[in-house]
Amino acid sequence: MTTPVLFSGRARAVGLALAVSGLSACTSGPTVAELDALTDAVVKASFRTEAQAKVERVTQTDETNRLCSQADASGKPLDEATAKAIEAANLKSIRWPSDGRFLGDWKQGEQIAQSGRGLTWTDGANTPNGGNCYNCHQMDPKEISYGTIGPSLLQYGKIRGVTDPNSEVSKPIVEYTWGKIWNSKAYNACSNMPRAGHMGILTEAQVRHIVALLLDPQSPVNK
Amino acid sequence: MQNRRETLRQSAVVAGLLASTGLFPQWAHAAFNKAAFETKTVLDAVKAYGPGSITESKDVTITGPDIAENGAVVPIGASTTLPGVKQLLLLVEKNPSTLVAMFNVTDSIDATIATRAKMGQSSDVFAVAIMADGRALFAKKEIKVTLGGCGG
Amino acid sequence: MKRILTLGALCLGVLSLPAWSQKTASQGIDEYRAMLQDGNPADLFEAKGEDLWKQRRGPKNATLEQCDLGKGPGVVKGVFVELPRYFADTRRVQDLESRLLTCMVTLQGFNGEEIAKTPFGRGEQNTLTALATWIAAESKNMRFNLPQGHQEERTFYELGKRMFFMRGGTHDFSCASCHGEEGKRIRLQDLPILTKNPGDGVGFAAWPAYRVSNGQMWGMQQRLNDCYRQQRFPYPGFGSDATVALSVYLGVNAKGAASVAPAIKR
Amino acid sequence: MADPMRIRAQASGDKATVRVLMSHEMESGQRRDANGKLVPAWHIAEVTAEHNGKVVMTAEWGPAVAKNPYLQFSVKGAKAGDKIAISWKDNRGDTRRDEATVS
Repeated sequence: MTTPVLFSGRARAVGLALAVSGLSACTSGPTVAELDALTDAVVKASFRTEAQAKVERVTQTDETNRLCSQADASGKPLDEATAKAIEAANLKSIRWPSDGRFLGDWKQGEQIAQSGRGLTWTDGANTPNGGNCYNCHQMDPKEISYGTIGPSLLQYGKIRGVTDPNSEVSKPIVEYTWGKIWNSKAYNACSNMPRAGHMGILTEAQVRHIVALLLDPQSPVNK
Repeated sequence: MQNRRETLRQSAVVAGLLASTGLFPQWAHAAFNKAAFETKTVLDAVKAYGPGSITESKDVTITGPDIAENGAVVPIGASTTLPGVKQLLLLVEKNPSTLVAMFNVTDSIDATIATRAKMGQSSDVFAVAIMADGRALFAKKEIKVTLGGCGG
Repeated sequence: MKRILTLGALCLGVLSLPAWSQKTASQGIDEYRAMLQDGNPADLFEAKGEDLWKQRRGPKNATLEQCDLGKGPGVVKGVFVELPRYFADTRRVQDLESRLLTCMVTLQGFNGEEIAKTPFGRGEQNTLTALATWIAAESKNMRFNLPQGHQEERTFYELGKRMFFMRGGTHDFSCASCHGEEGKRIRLQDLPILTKNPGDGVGFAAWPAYRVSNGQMWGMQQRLNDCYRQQRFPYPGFGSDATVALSVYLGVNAKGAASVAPAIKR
Repeated sequence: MADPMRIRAQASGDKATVRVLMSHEMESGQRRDANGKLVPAWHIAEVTAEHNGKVVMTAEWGPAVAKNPYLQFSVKGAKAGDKIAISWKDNRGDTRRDEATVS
């Protein structure tokens, strides 16, 4: 190369220079497939591991993320069959509570819902992860600092008629709630919501507390 | 408006000259009252400047937002229309030390000053005017502190 | 990381404000933000940046006054609203900060790789931030109009779009998770939609900005870096093609938006 | 040496509004470093304002004044062309003095 490599990683500089200079000769511009390949090369060259944030988090994303990203970028939603297949695969991966207990302590659930900590490269590896719930959802009506990316969960259990979460009639709602938190993509292939259990963000015990926050009649969410 | 580049160039020259000739202002005008800045209550902070009590007054004004998105920077101000004000104090009741700033007011300025404070939590914020006759008059206002998005 | 301890504690449990209705709270915050507009500490960095541009520095003891930011050597006014763009001499699409670094290397003889590796807020990274602040300020109120004439600029737009929609990390977040829809917010923070022009002085048209939460001046590179941090992504290299491509996507989408940079932010 | 201040002084009627930005950490003394040790307070402690060489205001500041401090006040009788000087001294003894012309 005649121009100085200023600060780029060697692999990136070479890879991209070849790819881009090859493309620039072509007046019609790169094809979609070429751009997709170029994107992979750029991602690989641009990101690096920092503390617990390993580079594999972007170089080895799963099929669900890959297909949803492609759909988002193209502006065309996934076809029905692909969406169903993604949902089925994610549903299969849900781990149900090992002891059959779905509900924990809503007070601890509130703390987890409030916390946005964990898993960034500046968080200590031993920091307990938060649920980030309030970043996107309204929950306890007393908390006015809530986000609106997800739907309001005000009165979540009450409006679904859950008066006794341990009763047989409540079972489908209780299970859905657990499943949605554990792996949101089981119910909506390209949901914006993280897969808290599936991706190891929250522990089984933490998910139990969040379920309680949403479904316990004593929880402020249902008051 | 003043040309900033010129201002800066002038400033640097002036600073240099003064540094070399020892003409920095007399700090005696504002000898730092360390004790006042270690007090834990509004009254104790005022006492450090003389007055033994404080009285609420409509003639003193505290300005600030009702809610501060971030406690690291909270715009607050103190003013009074009363003649004979000697000092203006700004205080945040629930900070580890209450006193934020004290201004010695002369006849050459309006008794109106504004700055920005740090607030550790929601708190009453006080403006106190210490008068030439020794009275200390105050106004207070609650400022709520919250934080916006919080990704960790 | 710098954080006032007492404020750090708040971050875990954002204060609940029971007595406040939703409307009053957001009005109160608007009032708070308006109060901060007068007296933006970014001014301090702007003045420093102008000084650094004209100062003889580095192994070659040279100024940056011959630096070409896209409109010819030494032209500063108006360059900000047309970056990133393709540069023939480096044969790369570069944003303001990576281009400034090129000039620090070629004109002043600095070690570019070393500066790129320096963490934000230290050493010569502070120089880049101050320079970017001043150069952005010289285009204040001008409207974004990134060039898309060169094939590589168009390729970078397409790459940037893919970066914007790329889900990953532990939380499956992409940029679009937060910035793909109109009228959303995280907690009380309004989120600009970045797939189109979000309006004057919003999103791409607001950085570099002074952040009151930590008292730091941030350029666009650091802003994107922190987006990726919060997305739970791995670390994007300074001036990496991923960040430059993303900037091209945001900047082209912001066509017509007036720049308010350097802004003041929460 | 500390970075320069930014001083804007604008005449309006029979007075001039002075706005000052100072470059200073204003370390609170409440923060702990990575090792859990308290970082000592480091703040501007004394401020002096002069109009054409005459002291018109002095101030004492604690560490609860926000980082990169902002100060606003109005000087009576100041008109275009007059000089406004601001000086500060911090609790470590560092000082800075800058001057601006009223516009």
